[in-house]
Amino acid sequence: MGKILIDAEKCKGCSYCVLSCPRQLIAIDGERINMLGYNPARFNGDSGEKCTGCALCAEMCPEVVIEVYRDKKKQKEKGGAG
Amino acid sequence: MGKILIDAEKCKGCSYCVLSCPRQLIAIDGERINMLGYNPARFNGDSGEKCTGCALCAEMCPEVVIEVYRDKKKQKEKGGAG
Amino acid sequence: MYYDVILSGFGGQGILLIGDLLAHAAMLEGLHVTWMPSYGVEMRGGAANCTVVISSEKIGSPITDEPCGLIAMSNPSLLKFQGKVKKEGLMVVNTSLVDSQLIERGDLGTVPLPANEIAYQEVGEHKMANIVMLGAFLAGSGVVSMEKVEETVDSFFEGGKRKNIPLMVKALRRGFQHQKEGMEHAG
Amino acid sequence: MYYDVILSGFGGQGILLIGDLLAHAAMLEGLHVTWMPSYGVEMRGGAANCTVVISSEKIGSPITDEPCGLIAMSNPSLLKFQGKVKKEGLMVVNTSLVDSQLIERGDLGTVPLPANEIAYQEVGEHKMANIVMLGAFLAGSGVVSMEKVEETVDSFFEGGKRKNIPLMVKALRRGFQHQKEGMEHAG
Amino acid sequence: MKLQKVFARPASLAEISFHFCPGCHHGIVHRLLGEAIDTYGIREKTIGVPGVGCCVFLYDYLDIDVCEAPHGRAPAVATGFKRVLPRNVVFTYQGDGDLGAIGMSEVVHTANRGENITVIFVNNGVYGMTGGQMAPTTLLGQQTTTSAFGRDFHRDGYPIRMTEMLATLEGVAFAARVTLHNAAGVKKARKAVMKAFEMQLNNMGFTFVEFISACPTNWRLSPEEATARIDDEVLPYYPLGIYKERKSPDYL
Amino acid sequence: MKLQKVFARPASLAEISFHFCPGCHHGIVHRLLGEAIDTYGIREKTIGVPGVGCCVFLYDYLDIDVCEAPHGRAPAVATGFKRVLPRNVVFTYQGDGDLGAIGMSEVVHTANRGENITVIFVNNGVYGMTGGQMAPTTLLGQQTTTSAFGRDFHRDGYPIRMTEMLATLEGVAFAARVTLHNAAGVKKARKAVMKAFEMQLNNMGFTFVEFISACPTNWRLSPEEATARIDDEVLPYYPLGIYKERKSPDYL
Amino acid sequence: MSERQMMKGSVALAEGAVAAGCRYYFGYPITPQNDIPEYLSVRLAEVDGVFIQAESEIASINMLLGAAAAGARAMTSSSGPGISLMQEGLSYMAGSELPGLAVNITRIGPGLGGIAPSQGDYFQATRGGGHGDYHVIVLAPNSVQEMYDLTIKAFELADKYRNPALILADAILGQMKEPVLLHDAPQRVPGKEWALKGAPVGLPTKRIKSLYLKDDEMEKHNWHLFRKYSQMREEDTMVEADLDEGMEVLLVSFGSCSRMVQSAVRMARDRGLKVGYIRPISLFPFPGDALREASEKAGKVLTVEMNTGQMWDDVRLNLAPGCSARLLARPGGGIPTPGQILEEAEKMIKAGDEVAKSIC
Amino acid sequence: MSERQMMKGSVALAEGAVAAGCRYYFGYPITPQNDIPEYLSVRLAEVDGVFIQAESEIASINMLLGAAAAGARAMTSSSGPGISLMQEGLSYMAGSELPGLAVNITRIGPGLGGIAPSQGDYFQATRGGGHGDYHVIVLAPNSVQEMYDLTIKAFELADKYRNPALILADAILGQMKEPVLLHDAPQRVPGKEWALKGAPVGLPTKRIKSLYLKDDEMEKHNWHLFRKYSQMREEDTMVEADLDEGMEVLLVSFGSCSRMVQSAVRMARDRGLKVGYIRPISLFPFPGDALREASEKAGKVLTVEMNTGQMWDDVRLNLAPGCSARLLARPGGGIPTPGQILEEAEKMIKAGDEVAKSIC
Ligand SMILES: Cc1ncc(C[n+]2csc(CCOP(=O)(O)OP(=O)(O)O)c2C)c(N)n1
Ligand SMILES: Cc1ncc(C[n+]2csc(CCOP(=O)(O)OP(=O)(O)O)c2C)c(N)n1
Ligand code: SF4
Ligand code: SF4
Ligand code: SF4
Ligand code: SF4
Ligand code: SF4
Ligand code: SF4
Ligand SMILES: [Mg+2]
Ligand SMILES: [Mg+2]
Repeated sequence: MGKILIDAEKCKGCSYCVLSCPRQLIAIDGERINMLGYNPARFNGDSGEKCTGCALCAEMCPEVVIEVYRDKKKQKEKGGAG
Repeated sequence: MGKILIDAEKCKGCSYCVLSCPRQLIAIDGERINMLGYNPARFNGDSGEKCTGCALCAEMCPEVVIEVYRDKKKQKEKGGAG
Repeated sequence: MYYDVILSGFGGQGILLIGDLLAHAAMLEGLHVTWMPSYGVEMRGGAANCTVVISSEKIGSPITDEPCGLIAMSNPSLLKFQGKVKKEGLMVVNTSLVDSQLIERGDLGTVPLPANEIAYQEVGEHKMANIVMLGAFLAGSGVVSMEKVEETVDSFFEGGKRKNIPLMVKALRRGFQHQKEGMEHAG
Repeated sequence: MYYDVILSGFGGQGILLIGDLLAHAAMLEGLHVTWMPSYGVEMRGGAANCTVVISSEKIGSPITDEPCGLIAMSNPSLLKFQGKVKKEGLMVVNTSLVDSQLIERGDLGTVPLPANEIAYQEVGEHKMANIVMLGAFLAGSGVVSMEKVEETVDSFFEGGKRKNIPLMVKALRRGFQHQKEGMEHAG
Repeated sequence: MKLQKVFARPASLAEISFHFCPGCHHGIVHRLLGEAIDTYGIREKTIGVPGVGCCVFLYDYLDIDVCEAPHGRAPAVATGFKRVLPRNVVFTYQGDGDLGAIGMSEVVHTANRGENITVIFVNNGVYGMTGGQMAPTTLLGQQTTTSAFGRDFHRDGYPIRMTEMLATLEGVAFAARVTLHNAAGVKKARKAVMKAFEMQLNNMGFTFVEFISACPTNWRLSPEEATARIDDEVLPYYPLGIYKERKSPDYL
Repeated sequence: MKLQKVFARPASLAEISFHFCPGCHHGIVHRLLGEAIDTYGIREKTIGVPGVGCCVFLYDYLDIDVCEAPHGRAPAVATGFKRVLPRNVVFTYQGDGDLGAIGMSEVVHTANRGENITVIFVNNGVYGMTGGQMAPTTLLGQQTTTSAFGRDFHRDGYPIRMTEMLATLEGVAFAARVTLHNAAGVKKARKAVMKAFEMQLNNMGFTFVEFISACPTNWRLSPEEATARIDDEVLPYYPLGIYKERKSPDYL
Repeated sequence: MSERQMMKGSVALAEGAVAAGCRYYFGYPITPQNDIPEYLSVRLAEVDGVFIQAESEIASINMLLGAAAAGARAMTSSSGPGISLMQEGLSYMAGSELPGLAVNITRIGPGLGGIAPSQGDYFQATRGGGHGDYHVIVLAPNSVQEMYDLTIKAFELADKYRNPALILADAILGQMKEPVLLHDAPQRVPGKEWALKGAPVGLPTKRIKSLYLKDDEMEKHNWHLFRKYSQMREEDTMVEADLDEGMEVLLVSFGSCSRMVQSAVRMARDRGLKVGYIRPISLFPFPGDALREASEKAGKVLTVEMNTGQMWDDVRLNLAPGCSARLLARPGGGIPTPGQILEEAEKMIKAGDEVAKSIC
Repeated sequence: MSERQMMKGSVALAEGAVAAGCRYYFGYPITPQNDIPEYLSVRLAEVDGVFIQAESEIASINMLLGAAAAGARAMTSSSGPGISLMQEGLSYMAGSELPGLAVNITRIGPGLGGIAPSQGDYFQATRGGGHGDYHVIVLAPNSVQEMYDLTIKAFELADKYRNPALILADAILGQMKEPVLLHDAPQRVPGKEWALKGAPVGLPTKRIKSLYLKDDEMEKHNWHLFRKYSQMREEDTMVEADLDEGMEVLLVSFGSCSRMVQSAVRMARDRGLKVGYIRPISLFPFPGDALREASEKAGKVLTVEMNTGQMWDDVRLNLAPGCSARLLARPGGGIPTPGQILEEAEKMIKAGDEVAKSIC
């Protein structure tokens, strides 16, 4: 019902998104080093339907590099900036 | 039982002593002008026995120009600087 | 034409006001003029004095070491300034408040003026002593005409204070007259 | 004798430390020496570099526009400094982190040194890449003797950090040897 | 299933990377400001006055008019703006060194004047930008580069609770402390920012939001450890909540 | 009947007349300080740090070591003294302009540090020395030379209650507001001064006494009218009392 | 308004500000300049302006910074110690290129000093008492009329150069009354496209700042400021001169002190002495060329100051080669009397040509 | 202690303070001088001293004032904007005749500027950025060793004259490391009978103040201070010179900039050019006599500064008559390279004798 896009090149690997996702759909990618010199976060939820689009990860991202997409009908519940 | 001495030459005539004496023993001397250019306060209690030496007048004197004398036996009640 | 005068006394005697009136009148005469109060310390009370310089030319220094005239309304001010007055200058002393024995300068055209008594008895308002002094000064110095000063008094005050104008004019004139008489007497 | 070298890379790579060790060793050699870090902006992260000047005479400028040597441990630092190195100067480049294709100066005695691999594989500790680089620089420049640097390493660290000394000496020597070999190879 | 974008960078937040360290909460505060500006549609009339600290580059990130203030003086600068442009929205953005130490007098008096501005106060318990020295808000016992043996009240005094202190002043319309270390906290923080701007738009007077924030770099902790420290050590001393609100729509 | 002197000038108060205006309460504060110094026998180790205001000539009146401080900075200067001479008694003496306006930061931080000094704060609601301008403590509606139409909170903010605000700080050991406009008030004021000095002697930390005082000259009232105004207008806004006391011997 | 009025210097200055379109005052009381805020607290209300009594001089200067950045003509005023506290803010204003007016009705320093007239703040005013390479435009009136006129001028120059300006005067000029002619037509405040007022849709947002971190940016910025100061020196020095054909000595002084010098000049000429007089009105930019020319003609220069010798530096830096120079200095509230000045001038006329750098 | 140690300039300065018996530090963080407080926060604890991180620079300088008045050797340190905020306090200290040390590890100004090396605070330091007639003793090290030595010297001079002293250095000197030789014997702090410590029974109580209100008192006090400054000029100027027989140009510079000049001198001599070099170490008192003599020999003088020309005033005020002078200035973090300096020096050697006051 939802998904997120992480701009991995601008991610600083702080792991706040990892910590805040209630479904554990995000992980730090230890293999990759981005232009800024950090191991970026990676969204692991693409395959399944697990991501609710709750945007808790995005709320916590200090670099504001997570975009959240959600099923249209659920959208109204969400306040904030969308 | 008590009396006060006012150093009238240094008095500024503010009348605080006048206002604070419970026995109305002090007055501003409208006739006299002292060196500083003020009408000083005058103690009117010398004749009688009215002054209790309570020192309320002295407490209030901003110029610290009132000395208070009191009957010895009453002295202990008084705190302060004596 | 150049004239400078020190006006001095206690705070509250209206010294600065008569300096102001004098300066204003000089301006109305079309003369150059400066009015300079003493810059006191940052505290209350004490002495008050000001210097007025009047000239037909542009004025340099607004203060003076050797004034042509002195108006003295207290003992300390007399003591402080009488030694400085120019030879044969003018000294107007309010003997209601100043000890006549302190007057030492014999060379000056000094008229002892009991300004408080004059104000009280002849003008009917003891607060006008300063104006009496100014009137006397005008008579003695001739630096500004009586008319201009009266004109000034009339234009200077607004509102409620205007009711005192007639008394002020009276005070000015009484002072003027006393001085004139005193000088004739002395002359 | 005069030698100046710029050591540069990312913050956290131990650039300032190897500059410090080099400067310290030069002092122990009885030489004049200055160590000058770059004064960064008031913020975190980013580049780190320092300049070490070693001389038998009193040193004037502690910074340099045209260094005799360069130690480069990141792409940006190579790009920033390689153009400045003196003709026929020395350049030690950590090719584990720097793109070899960026090396443009053919006139320099440059040995591409995979310092991270050397540190990991030959020293057994990947954090020693900076020390490997220093060893290589010593071999290339000859500006301070290996003994003095080893002496420095021994006197520099206190407490818990002393346990790394043997590894450091090993790293120094491995770097030294690689550079020597590389240069012979090239020569 | 048609997915729609429900969360993205606010329009008034420029498309460049912050200079902040990994895990620094300053980024979240910037975003919340961008959201509030977008929500109220006030980009055209908002003026930001950052203090000096890690927030000093605010002008690079928020696409609004920005004026630099000397360290600690942002509330005075903002006062100058607001008195000239009473219909604009003016906010300051200050660290705990900036606001709680050198800028104490300015913020107290601006609050007391009831100046109709919003003060954004980022309390990370250290002087971030200058390398982690002790701040007025540093906790007792906390080690910093100038309190190597831990903050000691005999020498260094006590951590100041700015929100509580300012809330005692008549001029303050709104004073709240929020946190950024978890998503629930961030949501409340957003509401506080919105409220403060709304009250400014309604001319209600001085509004103040304190953000409990992490400075992982100078705490010498990973972002994850920093998050834990906020729960364990920081919040017990700095309780969250609204300390003053002139009218009280219950929203937190 | 043998009469004995029961009240006289304290020994540490010099035998010269104050420069204060008639009815100014600064004189009473000076006397109370002299009494406290005499009572505790600490003339030899007391250092006074007056701010700038009508109290600036403290050095002429109290026979103790005195150091002038720049306007508002007495608490910082006193801190310097106290850190060098921890066994001496150090007090500042400040007006409401000095302490509440320009010196806000210094007094808040000195209090917050729990600096073991005593601050004597004379609140007369105006800038006395400079001619009666509005002070941070001026009451709403009060006319001064810079608030000719009366203090208006939209422009000028609210009167600050310093004692209440400082009492919120952990570092403060004692904070009290007393008055001088009647003899009962003066007696309580004396006790507060004694208490503050005693606590300093016992190393209990920052002690603060605020004195509600009259400035008849700049209030443009006679001393008698000024006395009445304190009862009618000043005390309702500035309630008397002990706002903080680390241990609580009930003495007021 | 077109009649002469007796007016205090401080009030004339305040009226000048109002005439210049200044509608914002931020300040903290200090003697001897309280007439300015006291007067403006009422006067600004009449013209819908804003008067704020700030909590300190630091707040004052930074409120001024904000108001200036918002595009308003605004001012503050203080005296010695308060002006010292404004140095950081003035440096920021110069660095951020913000116009605005600060008035210093000086006291005696250093420290708390006293409130008598003094010129001890000349260095602070002209050298920039704050940090960094900058200058403040400094104008020094010597009459009540100039307190009015130069205040208007200061606002104009501040806007022309986007640089703070300062009026340097003292207790004499602040407290004395003289007849003043007020202008009939109040000034139009220029539009300031650089000011921050919020950015209308479609227009870029703006920044006002003094922080430049990238390589060379700050050096460029410093040279940019330097060029402005050079331009000021070329276009906007102000000087009053009263030179005498064949003058034997040139008297230099500024501000209230020049009034004593003017009296001395009159006395000297009455005695048949040939003396010239020159008065820098703009202390920064300093009218060096005018001084150089005048000093060339006179050969001898007597500087008179109410301090221990501060403008003295600028005078010596701008003398024609070979001139001899002397300083008559009276600090700490001492006022050189016309008699004293005359005496020194006579001494110089009699003396030889040697460079006499002595301080009397 | 008698071995050479590699040490940062800021740390050497801090060690110098400790060696001088300074046991009290009051300061507020600011880049690029944070090494000083950070180091002293630990070091002073070792010697039973007191380190206080003040809430501001204003509090710092006033804590210093109090500690100095209590008779202690004490210090503060900061950079540009913070030093600007201390100007009122420094003026009070000078006015109250209190010794103490302030350190300025400069940034670029005006405003927030940047933290690269710069010498833009020369005017502020040497002219007294605060109000009134006063000066601060200013010493300008150019090596890490001098960061140590001159700090000790600054405390000595401050006590000798009862006047605040200032060390003027920059990011280069603060951050660089060089070998330093620390003194073996720490200094004895002199007794100060004027200090306030409470008055023992029988002895009169004391006052420390700068307020003088009675007639003439303040003028007398100002002349008293002036005499101290004159005495400093006579007894305590410090200068380093490396003159060359028959030199054709004299290079003048101070602080870190002089290191570049030293390199240029070496380069020039390598090329057979005859150049001299002189470095004022005490910026106030300025070593005018030494400069005059040296400039007389050289005839041409090239001043090199990392600002737009500030010491340039003092140089021109102290040249031998007829010298030609030129300024090589780089403000805003620009550092004149030895090559640039050499080029300018060569130009001057080739040029004629005309006074070339141009700024390059
Ligand atoms: C007058 C002045 N003093 C000191 C500084 C140095 N300085 C810059 S930022 C800062 C403190 C930063 O701490 P804080 O305000 O808590 O912000 P943070 O970086 O932690 O977000 C200091 C002391 C300065 N720029 N100006
Ligand atoms: C830096 C500075 N700013 C301003 C002043 C002027 N000044 C002297 S005393 C004073 C205020 C006096 O008021 P307060 O502190 O309330 O004392 P009071 O005279 O009323 O007892 C002011 C503003 C100063 N001396 N120094
Ligand atoms: S939107 Fe919610 S569920 Fe989806 S990744 Fe983010 S936190 Fe996890
Ligand atoms: S929160 Fe943002 S910056 Fe941090 S790891 Fe996740 S995507 Fe990266
Ligand atoms: S001591 Fe008491 S009774 Fe006697 S005069 Fe004074 S107030 Fe009155
Ligand atoms: S209280 Fe003191 S000063 Fe006032 S009238 Fe009485 S004696 Fe005089
Ligand atoms: S230093 Fe601290 S506050 Fe500054 S950017 Fe880094 S984490 Fe954030
Ligand atoms: S002005 Fe006010 S505070 Fe000052 S002495 Fe007079 S009455 Fe007291
Ligand atoms: Mg912080
Ligand atoms: Mg007051």
